[in-house]
Amino acid sequence: MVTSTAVQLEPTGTPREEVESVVVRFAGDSGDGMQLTGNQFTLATALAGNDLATFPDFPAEIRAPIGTTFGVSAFQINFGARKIATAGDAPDVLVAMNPAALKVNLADVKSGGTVIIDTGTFSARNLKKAGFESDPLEDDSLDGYQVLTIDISKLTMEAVKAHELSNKEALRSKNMWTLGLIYWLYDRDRETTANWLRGKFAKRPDIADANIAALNAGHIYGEAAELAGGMRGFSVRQAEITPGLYRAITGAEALAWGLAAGAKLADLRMVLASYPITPASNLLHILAAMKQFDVVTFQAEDEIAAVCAAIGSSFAGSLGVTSSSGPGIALKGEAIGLAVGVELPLIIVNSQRAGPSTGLPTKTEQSDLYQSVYGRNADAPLVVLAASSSANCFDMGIEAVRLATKYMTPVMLLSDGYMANASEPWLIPDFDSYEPFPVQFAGSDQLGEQGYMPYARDEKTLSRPWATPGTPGLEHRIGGIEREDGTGNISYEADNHQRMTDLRAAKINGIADDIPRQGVEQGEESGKLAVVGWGSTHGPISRAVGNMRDVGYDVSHIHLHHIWPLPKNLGDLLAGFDQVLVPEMNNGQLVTVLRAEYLVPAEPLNKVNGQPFKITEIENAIQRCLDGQSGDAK
Amino acid sequence: MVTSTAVQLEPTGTPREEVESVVVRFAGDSGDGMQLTGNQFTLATALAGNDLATFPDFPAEIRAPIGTTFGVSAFQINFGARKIATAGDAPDVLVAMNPAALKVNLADVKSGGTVIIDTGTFSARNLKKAGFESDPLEDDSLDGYQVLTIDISKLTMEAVKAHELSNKEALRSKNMWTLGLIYWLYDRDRETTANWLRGKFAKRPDIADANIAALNAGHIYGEAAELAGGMRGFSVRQAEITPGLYRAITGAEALAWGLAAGAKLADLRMVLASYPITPASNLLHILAAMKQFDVVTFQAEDEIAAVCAAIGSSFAGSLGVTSSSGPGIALKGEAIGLAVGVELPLIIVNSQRAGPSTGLPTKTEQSDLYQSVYGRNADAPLVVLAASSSANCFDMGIEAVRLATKYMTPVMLLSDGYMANASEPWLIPDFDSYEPFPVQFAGSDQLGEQGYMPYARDEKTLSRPWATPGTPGLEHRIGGIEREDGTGNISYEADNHQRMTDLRAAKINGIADDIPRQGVEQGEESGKLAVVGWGSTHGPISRAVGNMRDVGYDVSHIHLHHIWPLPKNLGDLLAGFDQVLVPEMNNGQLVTVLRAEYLVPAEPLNKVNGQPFKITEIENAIQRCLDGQSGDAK
Amino acid sequence: MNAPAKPTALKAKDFASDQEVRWCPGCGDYAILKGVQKALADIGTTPENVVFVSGIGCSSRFPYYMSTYGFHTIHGRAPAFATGIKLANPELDVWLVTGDGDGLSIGGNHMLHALRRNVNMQIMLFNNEIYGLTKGQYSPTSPLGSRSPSTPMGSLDRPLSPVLFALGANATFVARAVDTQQKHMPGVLQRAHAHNGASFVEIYTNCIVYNDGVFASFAEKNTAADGELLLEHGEPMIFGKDSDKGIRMTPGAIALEVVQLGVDGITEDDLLRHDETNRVLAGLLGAMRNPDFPVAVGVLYCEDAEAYDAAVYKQVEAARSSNGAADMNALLRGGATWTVGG
Amino acid sequence: MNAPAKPTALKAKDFASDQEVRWCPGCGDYAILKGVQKALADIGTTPENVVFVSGIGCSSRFPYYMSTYGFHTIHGRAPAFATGIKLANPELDVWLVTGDGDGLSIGGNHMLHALRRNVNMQIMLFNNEIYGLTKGQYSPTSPLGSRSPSTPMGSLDRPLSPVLFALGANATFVARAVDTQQKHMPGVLQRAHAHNGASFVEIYTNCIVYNDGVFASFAEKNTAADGELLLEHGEPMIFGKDSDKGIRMTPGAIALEVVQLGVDGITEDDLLRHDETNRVLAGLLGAMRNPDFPVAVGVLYCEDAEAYDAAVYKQVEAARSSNGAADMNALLRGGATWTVGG
Ligand SMILES: Cc1ncc(C[n+]2csc(CCOP(=O)(O)OP(=O)(O)O)c2C)c(N)n1
Ligand SMILES: Cc1ncc(C[n+]2csc(CCOP(=O)(O)OP(=O)(O)O)c2C)c(N)n1
Ligand code: SF4
Ligand code: SF4
Ligand SMILES: [Mg+2]
Ligand SMILES: [Mg+2]
Repeated sequence: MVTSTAVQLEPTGTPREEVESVVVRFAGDSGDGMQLTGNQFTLATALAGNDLATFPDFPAEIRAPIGTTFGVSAFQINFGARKIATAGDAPDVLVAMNPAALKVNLADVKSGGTVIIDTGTFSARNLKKAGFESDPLEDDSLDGYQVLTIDISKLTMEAVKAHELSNKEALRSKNMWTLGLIYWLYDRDRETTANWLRGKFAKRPDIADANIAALNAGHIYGEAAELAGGMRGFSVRQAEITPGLYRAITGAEALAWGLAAGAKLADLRMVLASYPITPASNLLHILAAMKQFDVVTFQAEDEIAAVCAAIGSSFAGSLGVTSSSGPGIALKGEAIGLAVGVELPLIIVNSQRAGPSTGLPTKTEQSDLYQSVYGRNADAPLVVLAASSSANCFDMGIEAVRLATKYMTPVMLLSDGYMANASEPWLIPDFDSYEPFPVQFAGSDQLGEQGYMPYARDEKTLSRPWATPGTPGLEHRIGGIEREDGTGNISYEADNHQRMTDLRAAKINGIADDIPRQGVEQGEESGKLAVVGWGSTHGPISRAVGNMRDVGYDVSHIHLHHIWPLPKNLGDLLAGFDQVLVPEMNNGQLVTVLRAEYLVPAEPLNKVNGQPFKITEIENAIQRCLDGQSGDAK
Repeated sequence: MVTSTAVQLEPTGTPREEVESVVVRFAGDSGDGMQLTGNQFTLATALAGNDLATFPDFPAEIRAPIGTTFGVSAFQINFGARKIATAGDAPDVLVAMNPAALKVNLADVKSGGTVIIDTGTFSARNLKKAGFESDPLEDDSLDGYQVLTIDISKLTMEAVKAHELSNKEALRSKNMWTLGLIYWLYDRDRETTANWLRGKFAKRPDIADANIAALNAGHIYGEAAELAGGMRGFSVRQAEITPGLYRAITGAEALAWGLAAGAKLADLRMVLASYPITPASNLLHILAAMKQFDVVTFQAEDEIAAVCAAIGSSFAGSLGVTSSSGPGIALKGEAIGLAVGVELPLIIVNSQRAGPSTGLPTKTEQSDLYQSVYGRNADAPLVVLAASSSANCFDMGIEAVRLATKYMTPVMLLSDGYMANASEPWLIPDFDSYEPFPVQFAGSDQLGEQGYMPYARDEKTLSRPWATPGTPGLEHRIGGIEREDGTGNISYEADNHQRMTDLRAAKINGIADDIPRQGVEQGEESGKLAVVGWGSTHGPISRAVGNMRDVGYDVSHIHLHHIWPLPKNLGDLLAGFDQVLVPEMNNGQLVTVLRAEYLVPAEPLNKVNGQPFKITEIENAIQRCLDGQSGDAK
Repeated sequence: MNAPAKPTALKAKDFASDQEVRWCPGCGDYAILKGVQKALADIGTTPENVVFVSGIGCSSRFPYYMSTYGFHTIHGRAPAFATGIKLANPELDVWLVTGDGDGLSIGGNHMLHALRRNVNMQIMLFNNEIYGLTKGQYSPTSPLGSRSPSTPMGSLDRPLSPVLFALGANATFVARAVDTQQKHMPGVLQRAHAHNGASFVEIYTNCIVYNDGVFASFAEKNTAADGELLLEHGEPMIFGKDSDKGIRMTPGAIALEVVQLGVDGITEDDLLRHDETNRVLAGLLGAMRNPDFPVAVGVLYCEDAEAYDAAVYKQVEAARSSNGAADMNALLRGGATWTVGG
Repeated sequence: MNAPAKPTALKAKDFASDQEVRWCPGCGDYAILKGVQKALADIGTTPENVVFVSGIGCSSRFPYYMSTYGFHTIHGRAPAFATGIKLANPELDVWLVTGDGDGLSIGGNHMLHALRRNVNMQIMLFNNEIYGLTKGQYSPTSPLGSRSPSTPMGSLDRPLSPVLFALGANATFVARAVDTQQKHMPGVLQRAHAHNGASFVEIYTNCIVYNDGVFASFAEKNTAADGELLLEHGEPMIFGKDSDKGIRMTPGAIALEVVQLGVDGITEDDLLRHDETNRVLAGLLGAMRNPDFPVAVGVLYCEDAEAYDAAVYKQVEAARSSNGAADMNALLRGGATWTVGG
């Protein structure tokens, strides 16, 4: 049973066709408010007790001319009575608020799917802007779909007439009218959205009321259409979901909170130094508004300054964090090498995007694994972690802080554009249940006979002590030239360099003893095929493996959160499978690491088009593997 | 028979002990002129017909206080009647011009080796500066060596007395006195050095004469000592050396000339944009003095500006080259990604040094292979080449230009601090024998129906055309956002990104068809053990494999000049060996690439102490492998 | 599509490419695009000799909209790419487009060095006092206290003045223009083009989405006359709707002040006359801000100096003539050599 | 070795570490090291609260020679590290050591932004007009025509003046000192320390190996009196062995000139009095060069402004007091939530 913090659900009335899961995509002009609409539908759907996953797809342009294909903004949601792993391969329902939205999105719709069109926008001018040569409503473009043509623009204007808004303002409620219709279609409650509108437009109650009127009008339209026999509503059973308090959360939020939570568990002030870049900027924005958590944020002049400031902060006893995306991370390489050398905690968050170079900044990719594991001059090992979903960013944020502070090491934490922006339901944890790991700074009592030894190591962790400026007696100097074992003074001595290189490597390798044993997400611990994933491919892999197992295939899903060092048992685990398939949104990177480390004949499944994997793409690859062909279609 | 361009060799007189090869190390204070001495001895040795290899070892400090251990400068030469592959593991003869030089170098001397000491510098003050607690001439420090104590300082002063120099100036000839002695010891001709002194001090003939007097005095001292029975001279037979005209060449020189030669073969102006950094600066210095070869050099404000200026130069139709060392290369990663994306020729020279971070700038290492192959954001494949010796830098420079221009791609060319500074004899090639590969710029005739297509590819090479600004009709725009196949216009289209990613990868992979088949340097094409090397480990590996083969071990030497893409037949070649051992001056990098690419159980042999491999270290590893243990001692 | 045969006199629109312009409707950059196209037509150049180079930002999309050669590079580094282009071919006419973030935040160092080196090109810094492309974070030119996504409580860092920065960087040409002043801008750009060396032009531009109206106090029709001072070399500094206000040196101080003509007996003769060649005066003028002063636009500073790229090629020529024809075989054989016989 | 218990009043030598100083014998940096140690003793601080931060270069080895905390970072980035240190703990007393290459070539941008942000620290730029550590290449402060390994035919880029750069960067404190002036330097450093914000001090230092004697015209015993102008706020600008020369504004121009006291009736009253608060005057003084002018040393400019790090912590405090105690569980539960029942 689901209850909202705010409202109780209305009981549903009419009998509806029951479906297991549905994929809906809202698409319109950037100005049409599709993201808002999607977010409201998400919340209502969560409240209705379904499991769900979403995928917002923003245009690359800030504000493209109205009506153009490159100004189309879309939001896709997959919800259902079962566990939902991805935002769905192909929409069952497409809402197209204008011709450009139809143009861009139609091809993705499931064959036989429903297309709801606001005909009010299908003027000759708009058709031309969208690049249609003839009117799709009149030619055969829509053959094979169930098409619902509604003049939503006009109906909205009528619905809000009473509120005496300007034409422009009135038309802005179109999205709420549409939402009302979709609420009816899937039997969702409107009250939360109505409340949200009242809050959002607290200073303009006329606008709030108009939007609510539009919402209701859309809903009534659905009811009436059903009565008239033109449409049928659906119902989606509640999913079996772990009981508890939930919220929707994006990866950027979860990461911000996870890092702040980690800093609190470590009993440290956190300094985030960053430089804006898509899709990483949100982390900076969110943390900039969390100063009361002893979080200091710094918009540096560039990415190099950002990482250097973060390292400086760590030197001075705070938790230094920096965040960026691929090209910005590339700029940080030299400084990260210094952090490896001086052995200070540092967290580098990489919200990956499509590359190389500027690439496709608003599109997702997971192609910075090479850069993370290998992308620095000289032997400069560090820890690499990868979050597997929006919500998982919270726990990975904490894990990054734990490892960085316990092992005095940089930690590269990988997210991506998809999970940074997509929200998913999150069972809110009790922060008090997390085990604190407070940092013990070196104190004046650690002053040995020969003075303070900044590179005297803990025998077990091989970690060095952390003495912060301001502590009497522990004055010391560190730097990028090779440091003498123990004292940290400059040493050009050959054996010392070998020893320190070995120690740095051993320290990082030793972390393999301090991370969870690699488990199997689904399936047996050995067998015919292991599908090994990392990052935000978790969703499609887990669903694809689940589906294939349901139809009897011998396939397991292994998902890595610790990329470097790898879990200790991973080699043995992989050796237990005849085949290993590694789907990645890159040209084959983790697969290289696994092959090199374990000499397993792992095969890549690569997708580099800026889009997340479809479940069927992975299912097909699994089938190919088990049918004796190579997994990679290419 | 050997003839100098300048002088004929004097016939040798006295019968001498014949030796096959010798290692001599000159060591003294930075101000003692040891590098000059070494270079002169090298030249005289080359003229005497021996094969040779050298290793200059500079102090890290610019000008350390006189007499300190960290101010010691050394020069080692290995010469012989057989092929010489390295500067030698341990000196047979150490010349120590002061206590600090003895302190730093003694431990390296072969047991039973000869130590020649200038006792004139062994004052209490200098002993203390060098960190001796007691006088090594009086305690047992020198037990087990053949020690020749000579007051070289005093003898030099006497020898040059006639020339009425100041004390300071007079003492400066000490190194020539010493060189004279060593010339006598190994029966080398003095005339070339005498001529060189006359040229160098053309404006101060008194100094030239004094130095020549010192040189002769040292020589006479040797003769006299022999007569007195205290010393015996050696002779080293001429080696079997390919006939022709030779010179000594450092890697920095060979690289500068090779790049300029490549540009000439490509019929291009070359623009080198660089920022000083040890040990890469010499390349800038040498090319800065080659303006008459249509070489423009630019000392940029930093490494990022340097690589960007180089890319800009290539855009404008020149050959853009940038050069640096590890930390500076790290800074170039983002821009290199752009060059990969826009597909312009670019050569990035990396003179590797010990790291991470600032590391040991004056010490050698080959730890930037990861950075070269994998060190950028996203999937950004490029060509990686590695020179194997000082002289080989010339040919690799040309090869880099050939591939960069033919395939419109960045090429990373790896050198290292060792080969950049060390000189070796070079059989001077006839430049006219090199096949030109002139670049064909796109002309206005390439203007198709839809205008100029900057990303229309050559079917065979997959390379795009190169149109330079200034050409009427071919105006076009390129940039870091994903480019539409063909037009190069910005494209956010999913399929286009996949296609372009695949094309970029295919273009680079295809280069494997255009590089030499991987051969075997020594040994069979299959067998028990292949020792696979790259870079400046060529010398020690080839000698070690040669030695082990001489005593009957089944071992082959494979040396890679093309690191990425790898030669097409390499996988098959490696598969023919039971074991593969990969010695590297890093913590195991090429070995990772080979394991990942070919799933061969290659084993690392790592050395990360800033020093080149000793032959015995590799011999021992070969022995361990063939005795069934792992190659890596650790 | 670029037609290979060019008519003799090109119009502004001939400098437009076939790519759809994708700035937000109402963005000030549209007006600059027009102004630049007009300036190129006025200069009478041909597209094939012109290269537009830019970094990353809304403004940096500029090259795609020009029918010339263009290179949209990476964030902040355009001056370095442009320098490389000039080193490869000093004959090319290089125009650089950058933003306040691109050119002064991440790219401040390259800007500094391109200016001091005096590489012969035109640098247009589109200053909208905000990061447009990344959705509205404050920039190094945003005033203290700016609220933005990254500074929800207001920014705390003192802003830079682009023209004062350029003067401190030893720039040889420093000017200012305003997006809305379509008449004025092409002239300033022509002057920049005529200058031998790095010409720095700050162009105020309105980001309608994230920073609308920041320049309203001088960049709009009804505010320009009182809010701006149009500089002309040798002319007295007069401004105002009724041309009744002027600028003079504060007597006895090293500072400027606004005076009312006709009041207290002040006449045109008391006013400063603009002297483009005085760097200190340029600094005084560049520092003037509304509301106390008018904002100075036009050419603030212009100094004759040799351009870097020209000097580089002089050395190449000198090396050629003193070292003779470059002979690779001779190079390889220079210095000490020896022959090993057969 | 650092003794944990400190005597109350530390001497200059107490600020020396146990590491052997490894600059070339005769390098000007030795004198600066002494001057800084003296300044710290004069200030009366304790080593544990002091952090020396540097980049890479001969000069940047400085932190190793101090008994304080120290961080020898990477080339050009010291201002960013120092900013991070102050953001983590604004109580620390941060001193930055950089060179003309470190601070103005690769590091120019970080310098620019540290200065404009006004981060509270002392920045000492050791200007030897050369790259020492990498063996003698020219730097951004080397004069035009400098012959160096990378410019065998002479350098072609116009040099930067560090103080003019700093003024253009909107710095709040700009000063100059000279390695050889051991009496003068500690006072300037004390002023820099007392200033609230980023204090920029250019220190001329002689690289005896690669650039010996470049400052001989004013930095030596017999040239200092005529070659230098010692600035004192409020005092008339007099210099010369016989204190008979002065600086005044050129009548009718915005420029300085050297005058002879007593000649043409010129008296002290005609001379300029130094006004540290006038940025334009500082620019005029900073631009003075031998032989036409004396080189100005001392505090050129000093302006009161809030330090960045202090302002940051004011916002943190304000956020704390307006948002109440930070409660992680409350944060996680803020906004829309829903409950799934068992
Ligand atoms: C290395 C790197 N860092 C950050 C970014 C993200 N980024 C793109 S443009 C921009 C700032 C744009 O501001 P501005 O230069 O003022 O241009 P505007 O958009 O305002 O015209 C930033 C931070 C990037 N593309 N690359
Ligand atoms: C990233 C990087 N680039 C280049 C270098 C090489 N480098 C070290 S110091 C230096 C310049 C030193 O000049 P300056 O800052 O003037 O200091 P000085 O030695 O003269 O005191 C250079 C180019 C480096 N260490 N790191
Ligand atoms: S975001 Fe601002 S600067 Fe960018 S295009 Fe839109 S209006 Fe112009
Ligand atoms: S090279 Fe110059 S700056 Fe460096 S230590 Fe020596 S004298 Fe000083
Ligand atoms: Mg901007
Ligand atoms: Mg210097």
